Amino acid sequence: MHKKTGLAWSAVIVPVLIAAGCASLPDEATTRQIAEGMIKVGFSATPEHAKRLVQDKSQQICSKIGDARLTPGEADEVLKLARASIKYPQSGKLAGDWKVGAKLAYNGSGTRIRGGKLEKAKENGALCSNCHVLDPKEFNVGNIGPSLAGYGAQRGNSDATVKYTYEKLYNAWAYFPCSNMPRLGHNGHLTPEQITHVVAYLTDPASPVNRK
Amino acid sequence: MAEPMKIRATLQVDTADVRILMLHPMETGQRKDAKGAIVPMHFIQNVVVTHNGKNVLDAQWSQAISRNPFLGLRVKGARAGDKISVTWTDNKGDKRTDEVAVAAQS
Amino acid sequence: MFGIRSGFAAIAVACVSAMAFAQGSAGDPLGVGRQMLAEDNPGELWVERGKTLFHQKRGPRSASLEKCDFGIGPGKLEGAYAQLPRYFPDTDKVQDVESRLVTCMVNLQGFTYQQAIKDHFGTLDRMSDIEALVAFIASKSNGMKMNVPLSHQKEYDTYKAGEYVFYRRNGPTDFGCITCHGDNGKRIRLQDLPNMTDQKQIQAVASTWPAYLGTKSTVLTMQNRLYECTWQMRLPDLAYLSDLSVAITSYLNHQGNGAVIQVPGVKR
Amino acid sequence: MNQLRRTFLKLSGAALAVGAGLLKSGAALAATWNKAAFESKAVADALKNLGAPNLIESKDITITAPDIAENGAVVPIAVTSKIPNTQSISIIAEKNPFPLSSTFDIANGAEGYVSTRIKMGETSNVRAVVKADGKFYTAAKEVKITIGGCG
Repeated sequence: MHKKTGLAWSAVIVPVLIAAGCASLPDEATTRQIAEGMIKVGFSATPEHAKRLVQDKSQQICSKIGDARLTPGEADEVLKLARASIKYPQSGKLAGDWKVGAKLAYNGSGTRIRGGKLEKAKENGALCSNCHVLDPKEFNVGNIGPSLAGYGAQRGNSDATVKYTYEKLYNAWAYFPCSNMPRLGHNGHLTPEQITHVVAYLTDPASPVNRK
Repeated sequence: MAEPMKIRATLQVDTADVRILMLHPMETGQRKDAKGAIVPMHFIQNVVVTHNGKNVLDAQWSQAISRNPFLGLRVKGARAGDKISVTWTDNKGDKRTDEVAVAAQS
Repeated sequence: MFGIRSGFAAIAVACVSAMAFAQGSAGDPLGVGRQMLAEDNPGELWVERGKTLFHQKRGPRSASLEKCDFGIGPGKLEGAYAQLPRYFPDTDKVQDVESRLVTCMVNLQGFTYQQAIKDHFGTLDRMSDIEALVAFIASKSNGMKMNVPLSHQKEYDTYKAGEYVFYRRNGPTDFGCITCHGDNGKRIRLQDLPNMTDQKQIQAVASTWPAYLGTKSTVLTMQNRLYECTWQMRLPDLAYLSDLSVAITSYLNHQGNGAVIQVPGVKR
Repeated sequence: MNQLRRTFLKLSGAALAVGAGLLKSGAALAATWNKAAFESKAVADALKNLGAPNLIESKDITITAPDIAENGAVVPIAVTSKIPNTQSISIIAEKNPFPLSSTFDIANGAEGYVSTRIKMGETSNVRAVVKADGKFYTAAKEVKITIGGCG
């Protein structure tokens, strides 16, 4: 369907506009149609990998252009979808081993595609240090997200804090709709078990994140 | 086949500021190529810089010098138009010589 | 401008020396190294190689690229890159410097499209001719202001499509370009991220690509840069010279209008 | 396989020696490559093979290098020696598998200054060793290494 409309656009509309001497910025719907058409053929991807380009409802809502902001209704919808998406580990234990979590937190690899091939990695990293300060002693860390140094020292490691942290990691949009943070659990980048280890790395009093 | 170097030699009062860029892989012998085969060591071992034919710098390098190497030096008592010549030789015996004239202070 | 985005901006050498030095001495632990790398740019070796390749008779027709039209007339290189991407009537497409170069390699030199784009991205195992050619062609606009046109309908459409894609969030990380490039002073680990919604910062980016990347030991073209971005975003392989890649470049370069081109840049 | 490669390297080394011999008619005469020093794995051995077992700390040597290098493959290092009659400058990355990266012999009016770029595997001291009037002086600076990006 997209393709047909796309052809119609280039064959008919453009010459007419040019003839009329009024080339101008296309409207939102036309732009979307053109851009989505470009995306369809803009990657060389296996059918499986091409699925990554299809936006889910939340991603669509979160793709506001320029200064456009979420409406309260949209924010609510993203929140609701995110809340409904959260799954918990079978063990029911939400805080795992902080030492395992430490390794995950500084691991930025997993699921990248080059030349049609998925990168070889033992497991997906949790990507945390790309964007957050964690252990205050590590200097090779990003700042797209807030510093998490002292996360547990400030918040404690009560059941409520642990649950919040787990849910935030599983689907950040359950608390901050459309935030920059990947929905690590929801998107299948991390397993629920992996998330429990990262939770421990953030909240455990013995974790370097909480060292004084 | 060795590619030309990029040499800049600029006079600053009576000193020539010489900056040399060379195109060379500087392989350490540790890297594997796309097919997983070890790429043999291949690196510039010697760089000789002369000023009007006299050696001013004689460098010995290991494979730890970065790929596409840079070398900067300063030669006192230089004048505009003086010849700066650079020759590198690598461990496979490839070599390359390029020469520039010292440019006047801009 | 430079203070914020020193990692991405390798402006004229004189400018770098003065400004980055001030920054380095202000205690920036990265500044000294960036200044030293910017002063002597191995990318200049690519420009030289590109110059040779450009004038060489190559391909089945044994022709040089001297008659290639990059938008301001056959054989005119000075200032051509400053106006790319732009619409070309002969191909009826908006093309960036790289896709236009390939058009000429096919039409003038007689390469097949596949031959022309073979080895388009350089690796540590082999250098890319296209990267050298692009570095040379782009460098012929050095000192001139970026001036990407927006007049043909397809230029408007391409520009707006690029903007749409810039904000589009997708894939297993939910990233769009905006995720990393929408705020000031951000970094992925230690890598500076220019805020591409800020005109000064986007100008610093648009006017310094293609650039020599220390981590890759090669000159990266914008096509290659965008490929690496989408790879990191966990998207599939961005198709080389695709309309999509040209659209993103259109969006970025057009916003860079007014910036003085100084390429190849140097990045970490 | 490795054995074969080593043999090959030895052979190419021999070929180089022959090449160097042929070079003698040329104007630019390269110094003999200090194989023992470059192949030393310990800093102390590298120094011994440079003929510099004892070093004098000197404030007249300045190392210009980043505190943090964003890319260990390209670490810019400049060494300035204000010591009179500086004859040579060597650059050593202490934690590299082969610490000695380079030696620059200086003559005929070149200043006690060199600038280059080296590879560093990890955070380490970079040590400059300066030979002047037959004595060896030294200074060091720590350079932190990060690969950067999202690797």
